[in-house]
Amino acid sequence: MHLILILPFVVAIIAFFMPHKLVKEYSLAFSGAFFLLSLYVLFQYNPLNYYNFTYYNESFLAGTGGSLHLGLDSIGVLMFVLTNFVVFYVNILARNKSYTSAFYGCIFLMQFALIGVFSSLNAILFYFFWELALLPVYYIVYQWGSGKDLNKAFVQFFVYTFVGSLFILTAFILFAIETKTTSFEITEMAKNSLTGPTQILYTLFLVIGFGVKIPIFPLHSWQANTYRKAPAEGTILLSGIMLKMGLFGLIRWLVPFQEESLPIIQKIILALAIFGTIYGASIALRRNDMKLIAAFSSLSHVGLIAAGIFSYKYIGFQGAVFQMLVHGINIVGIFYIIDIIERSSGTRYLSELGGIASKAPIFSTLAFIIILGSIAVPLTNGFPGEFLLLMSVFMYQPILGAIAGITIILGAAYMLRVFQRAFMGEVSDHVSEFKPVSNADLYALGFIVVLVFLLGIYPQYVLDLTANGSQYLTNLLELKNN
Amino acid sequence: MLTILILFLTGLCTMFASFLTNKQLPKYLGISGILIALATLHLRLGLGLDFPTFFTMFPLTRIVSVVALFLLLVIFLAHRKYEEDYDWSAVYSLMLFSTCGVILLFGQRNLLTLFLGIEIMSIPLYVLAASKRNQAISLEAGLKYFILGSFASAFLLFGIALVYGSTSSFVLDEIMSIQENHGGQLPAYFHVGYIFIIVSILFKMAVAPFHFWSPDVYDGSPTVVTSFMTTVVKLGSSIAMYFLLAGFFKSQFENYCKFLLPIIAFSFLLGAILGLVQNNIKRMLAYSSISHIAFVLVAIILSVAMNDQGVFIFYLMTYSIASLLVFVILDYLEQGNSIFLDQLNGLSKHQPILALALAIGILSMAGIPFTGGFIAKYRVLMGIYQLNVWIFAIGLLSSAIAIGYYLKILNRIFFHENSQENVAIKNNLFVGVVSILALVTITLGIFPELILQVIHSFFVA
Amino acid sequence: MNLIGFENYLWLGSALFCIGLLGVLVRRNVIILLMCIELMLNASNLLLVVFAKMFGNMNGHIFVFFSMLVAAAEVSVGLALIVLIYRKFRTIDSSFLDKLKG
Amino acid sequence: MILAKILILSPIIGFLINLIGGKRLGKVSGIIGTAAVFISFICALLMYRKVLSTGAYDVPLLTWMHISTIHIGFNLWVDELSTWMMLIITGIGTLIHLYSIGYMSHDKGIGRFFAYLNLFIFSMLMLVLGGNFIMLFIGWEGVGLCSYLLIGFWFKNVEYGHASRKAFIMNRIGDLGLLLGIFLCIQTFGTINFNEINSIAAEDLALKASGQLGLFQPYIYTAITLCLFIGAMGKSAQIPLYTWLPDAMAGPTPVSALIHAATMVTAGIYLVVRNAALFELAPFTLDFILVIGMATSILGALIGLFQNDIKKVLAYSTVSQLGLMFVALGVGAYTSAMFHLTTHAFFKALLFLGAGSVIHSMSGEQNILSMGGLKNKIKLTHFTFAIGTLAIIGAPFMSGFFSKDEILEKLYNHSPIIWGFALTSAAITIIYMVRVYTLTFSGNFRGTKEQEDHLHESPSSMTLPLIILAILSILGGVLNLPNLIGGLSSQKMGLWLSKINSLKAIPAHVNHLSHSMEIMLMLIATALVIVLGSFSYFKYKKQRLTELSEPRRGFSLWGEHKFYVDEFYHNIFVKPLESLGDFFFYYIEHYFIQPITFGSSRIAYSAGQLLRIIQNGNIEYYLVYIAIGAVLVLSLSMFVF
Repeated sequence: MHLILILPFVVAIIAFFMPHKLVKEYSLAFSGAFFLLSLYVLFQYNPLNYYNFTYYNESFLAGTGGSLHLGLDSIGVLMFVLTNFVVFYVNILARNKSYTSAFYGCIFLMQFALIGVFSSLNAILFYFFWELALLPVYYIVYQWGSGKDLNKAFVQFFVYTFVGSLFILTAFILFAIETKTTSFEITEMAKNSLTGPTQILYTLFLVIGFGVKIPIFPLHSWQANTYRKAPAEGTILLSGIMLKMGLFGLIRWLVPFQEESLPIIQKIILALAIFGTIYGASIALRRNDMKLIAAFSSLSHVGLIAAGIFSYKYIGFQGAVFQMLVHGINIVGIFYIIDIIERSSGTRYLSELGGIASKAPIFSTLAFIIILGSIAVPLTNGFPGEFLLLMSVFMYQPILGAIAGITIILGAAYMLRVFQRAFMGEVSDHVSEFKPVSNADLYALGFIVVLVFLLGIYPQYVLDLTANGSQYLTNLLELKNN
Repeated sequence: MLTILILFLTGLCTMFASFLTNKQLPKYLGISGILIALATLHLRLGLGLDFPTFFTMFPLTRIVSVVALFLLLVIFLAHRKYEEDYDWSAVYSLMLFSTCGVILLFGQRNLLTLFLGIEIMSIPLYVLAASKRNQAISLEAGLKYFILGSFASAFLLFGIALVYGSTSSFVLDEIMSIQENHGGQLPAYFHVGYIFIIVSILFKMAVAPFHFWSPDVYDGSPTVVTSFMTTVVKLGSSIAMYFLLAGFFKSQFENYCKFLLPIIAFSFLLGAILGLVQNNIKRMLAYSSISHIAFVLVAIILSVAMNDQGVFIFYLMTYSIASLLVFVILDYLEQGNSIFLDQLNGLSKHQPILALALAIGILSMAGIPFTGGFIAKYRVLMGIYQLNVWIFAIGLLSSAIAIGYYLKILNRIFFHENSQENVAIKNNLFVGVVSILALVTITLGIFPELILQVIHSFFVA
Repeated sequence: MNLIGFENYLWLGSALFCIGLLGVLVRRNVIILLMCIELMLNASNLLLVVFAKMFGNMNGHIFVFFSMLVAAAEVSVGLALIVLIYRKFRTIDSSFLDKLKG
Repeated sequence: MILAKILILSPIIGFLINLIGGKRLGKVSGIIGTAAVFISFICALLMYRKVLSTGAYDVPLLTWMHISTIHIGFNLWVDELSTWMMLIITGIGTLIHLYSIGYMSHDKGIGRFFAYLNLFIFSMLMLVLGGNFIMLFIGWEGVGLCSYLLIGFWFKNVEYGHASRKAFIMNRIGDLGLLLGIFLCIQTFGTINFNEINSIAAEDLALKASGQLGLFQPYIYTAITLCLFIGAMGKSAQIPLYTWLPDAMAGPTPVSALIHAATMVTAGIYLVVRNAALFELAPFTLDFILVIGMATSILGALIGLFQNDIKKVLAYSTVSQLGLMFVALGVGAYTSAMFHLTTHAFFKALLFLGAGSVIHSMSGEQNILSMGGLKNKIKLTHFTFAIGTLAIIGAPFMSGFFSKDEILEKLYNHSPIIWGFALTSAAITIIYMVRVYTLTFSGNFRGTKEQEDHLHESPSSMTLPLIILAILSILGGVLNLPNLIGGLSSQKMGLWLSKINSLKAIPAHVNHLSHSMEIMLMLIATALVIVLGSFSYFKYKKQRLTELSEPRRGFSLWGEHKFYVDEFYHNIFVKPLESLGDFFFYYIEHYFIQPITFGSSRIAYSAGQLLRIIQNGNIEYYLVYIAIGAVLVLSLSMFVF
């Protein structure tokens, strides 16, 4: 495992010092290789034993309770694959632009950190990678970002996420001290758990800390500003995989340590998350900037995922993990589409778009299918996850389930609006000189489309994979509840 | 003691070397002196010059003096050339003298040593602060530092007198034993005495509300001097504080926390908030050093509480290295005697290595993981949580606010358009030293134990 | 000397210290400031000597030598600074030294 | 087994070929599409024979997912009901595909068109063949998607785009209801397989019949069935979710015929019949359905009375006919509803295709005011359209006559008042259908000159389906003749359908109507047809364009504006929602979310500015501060010690 972890780091270091001409192909090749490697790892994964590919070395971060303790559980391995997938796509997308080698270096550094996040079995190590993952994306977003008062948004994003991570750190410290746990190994931590007010604090801190990244409803202020200003690659990285860090964090570091599931907190968070779903969706109804719509749509999607996690049900976890994967794939697709449109028509504002379908039929078809995926039409990958999530919320509390269900209506509304405004209708003058979409882009989108159908028609493969993870969590909760 | 002696002699030599024609000679003399001193530390040469009731080479002493000498060495190596009439030889020798005082503090066993150490440390600093004779602000800084400093040392002396008056001894251990055996019948002015002593040391550490001199002095004095102040001098005063708390006042420890904690909280917030509004980076860092020194103070308390010097030594080490890194680079970039935010604009464009090193230094100060600063801060916070939750919260808050201004700097470095003419790096030695410092910072962040182990194995065990 | 009793010496010393302190706080002329600080130092010295006599050990006396030494050094440095300041600003009124602030 | 697979796969293959082939295929795509559906039709026939001989059977395809206990698989459940629906879908589907070859021949996107049609057939088959709710839901959303695609087929037109989006979103509302119903089923029964659910329900029915209290509380069934019915409302265009259907006429006419008349909109009926046992357990829901259905039926008919767009009229008549079917379901006359569904599929498809043919020959004109006197120009179309009209108004011995009559009978059996209402809607239907017919075909031509010159009969590929459908609309009644004509065994379809699990459970309604009474009812209906038919025929025969197009007043004006329901919805639901979004974006985001970050930073900053004053650079102040600090610390310590 440590080799898998260290590989991107090495690549990153090399990429930093590469001439700008070569670096593009170099990084594309390597990210592709990593993607294949990750698939290989996925197939090597053995669901029978919980953590695979474990590695332990205590000299790392010694003296802080930290250690280099790596390992992938079934949820982690999925996220690991997703990471490589997203990075691969970022590289594909970056082909069309001229970036310095620092950019690619950052991307691989980020990949390194993300893999660390998803594979670290030690709280401090997790925090370490968590912060490390943020730095490159700050750099990418604001080095190559655009738009006015970029710096303001940068400061907001940085400070906000940093404060969020401080909350996480606090939670860990609190846990360690209150439970007299000497080590931060997850295996040790899972043994003993908090009770009473301290647990409420722990939960709140983690929810705030991860909630900033997810983002759960009131904590999302950075999201729209950042997405709007970031380059497409940055946005893809943020929405495709960084959001998943937060959700993954909840699953990995919050759920197992719950002594008794907290009714009040749980209800509040669920309510917030679901409100966020509706909130994001209803905002997305009328916006003009495609990126903004995508941002708020992902706010609403992840809200639903968070709600699913906090319903503390097997199906909830299953759905959440599945949806994390799927949302990762689809949102990449959507931002990819937005970027193509922006590149070939020079705008991403719906008011200036229209009639792309008659200019680029194949592209439009692919785009439409990906949009279908994101509005959870059956037989596309969006459906199983949302089905499970909604069901689990519904089982937890029918009214909330019904309210959450509204999102499938609103989702359809705004997504189809986007499609109609951008692709249908008369050809607008921005679109009239629509540059033809390159084959490579079409293939890239095509692959996503294949995934959309594959996961939609046969989700069971993934669900089987994550079954033991979710089962483990459920058992833990039941075990602790009685 | 031998180390001090060597440094003193080196100081003399460098001072007289200024009469010679060779301009570089004093520097080399100074460097070689420091190296010899390190060598004596390495070879454990004592020559029986240790006086148990005055000065002893504790392991702690050895470690911190190695660190201090290393820092001094870096300062000597990496400073920028100032204009012609700047008397470097004097500066070198004064720094060496002041370092003698610092090392004297490292090994103190006795209030006399404390007093002498403080004074030997400070008096050269007054001169150093004013060493840019033709610059108004430099002189002003010198005078301010002088008056306030001597005011503080008057307090120190008075305090010592009172303590002596109540215990009839200057030796820390004796005073401690007296206090423990019959603390009851000690006269009231004993307490007044040691409050005065503490206050004066707090002044030297520049803990709020005794910090007022530090922003002005840091700002006014030449950057090379500032870098010396924030690193070596801070080490000295903090260690003095540690000895006071650990040795002198051990038995009354809890009571001390009671009135030290408010002070700490105050400096946390003040340092963070006031730093936020600065445009002058030296000032900003002065304020940041206030909140950092508050962290150090907490670390000291913790170390005393849990008999483990590791925490605060580590903090001091990481902080002083990081700030030295930053100041050395600022010294290189500054124009005139002070450096403002917009002078950093677009640094990453034309001097990537420097920018990266500076960023690492800043990040370490901010306490971002993979830099030493994180580990240090994290350990301290972990401790404070057990000590007092509110201080813990305030500490977190302060570091959250402080991010704001560290970020300003990073922001300038990376995301602003280059506004000034590019200063190409001529000095390879400089770059080398800077990158070494950066590497050290990162190593501290990833393998925290490593460096201390190395020092320990070379100079102590 | 014993006729007078140590307490009185203590009071004297403290009084001197306080006078010096007040002087420092109220005056603006830098030289006066310096003198007041000297006064504070000497008050402490006096106390030290008194205590030394009281306990009958030499530590206090030795300390006083050292502190006088230090005080002398300080004064010399201080006066040098003041001279420089005067050359630059043509005044030694401390309230004019407020370039550095904020 | 294999038959079912072919049946499902052949449309999807056709879809793929047409999608990938796209423009390259040109006309050929039409052939391919038709062939694909025709193959399915053959399979359907064969499966019908199989079912006839061996009874219902299950075709598992693959596992979709299994959540801890619940196993959800793609499995097709082939029984009497599904074969029946299959036959209708594929049969009429084939005809309409055939028709479309001619109709769409001038369109560039013909390949796309047939691709969508095939996809629709596929989804519809999924819907009716699905052995569990998920399969049904997949088909359910699939057909919704296809109708979205086909309504917005001419995507250049923004209006059409709006119509299609409206259709999809309204369906989505229904789908949400269905989804919640599914969740409830899982929660209650722990399964979503129709057979298991039906058997549980049957058991419960038996228990309740025998006076014991059943397995589950009634309110559970009510909740489930209400949720399911909301789904049905969405698909089958019942109040309040009916407004999308008339707008859906934006799509090409064959689409209207296939999706919005014959097949998709009847999915709601299918859903109810499929779970009849559940509905039987929830009397409240049945009454609810009855009311809704009746209201829809009358409202649709009323609006239809005042429309001038030929397709709009047909659309509203569809709405009202569906309402009628739901009324039948409401009184538990499931087979009658299915019967009317079937005949309605025949004649409504016929009418739409006829209308299409008219529009085709009128080169795109849809307003009946500018038609007239076409009976001599396009004879065949006129003839078939007339048959369709007769069938829908229920002229004696047409298919519509029998099916409608059976329903009316059952209603009368239930309560005469309801019968009265139903009769009213039937009466209005007669009036406006005859009106349409008359205005279109008789009288003299009111269109422009070039339209008149351009008039021509449609190609044979279009007329052939018309003829076939016409025959079906005439003879459709044979499927399920009332007892008093064909004797007991004559209700073939009723007997056939009553074999399915959901209906098996339900005790047969005893028919206490005497034969004379039945004859009475038939006569009344017939009389109604003759009187009102001739009335509206002669009313509209002689009218000139001027008096037709004079502005309406009062009630009829309301009718022309569809009673302003669309505007109502827009102001009550759409606008508030959108403005809510704006409110969130411009206010909550701006004044609540952003301040969380920027506001706090501003606070810190201003605090800094404040504290800055202290550091005024003046030594004596500093000295004072330090002295004060020392004193503070001293006093603090005095407290301590």
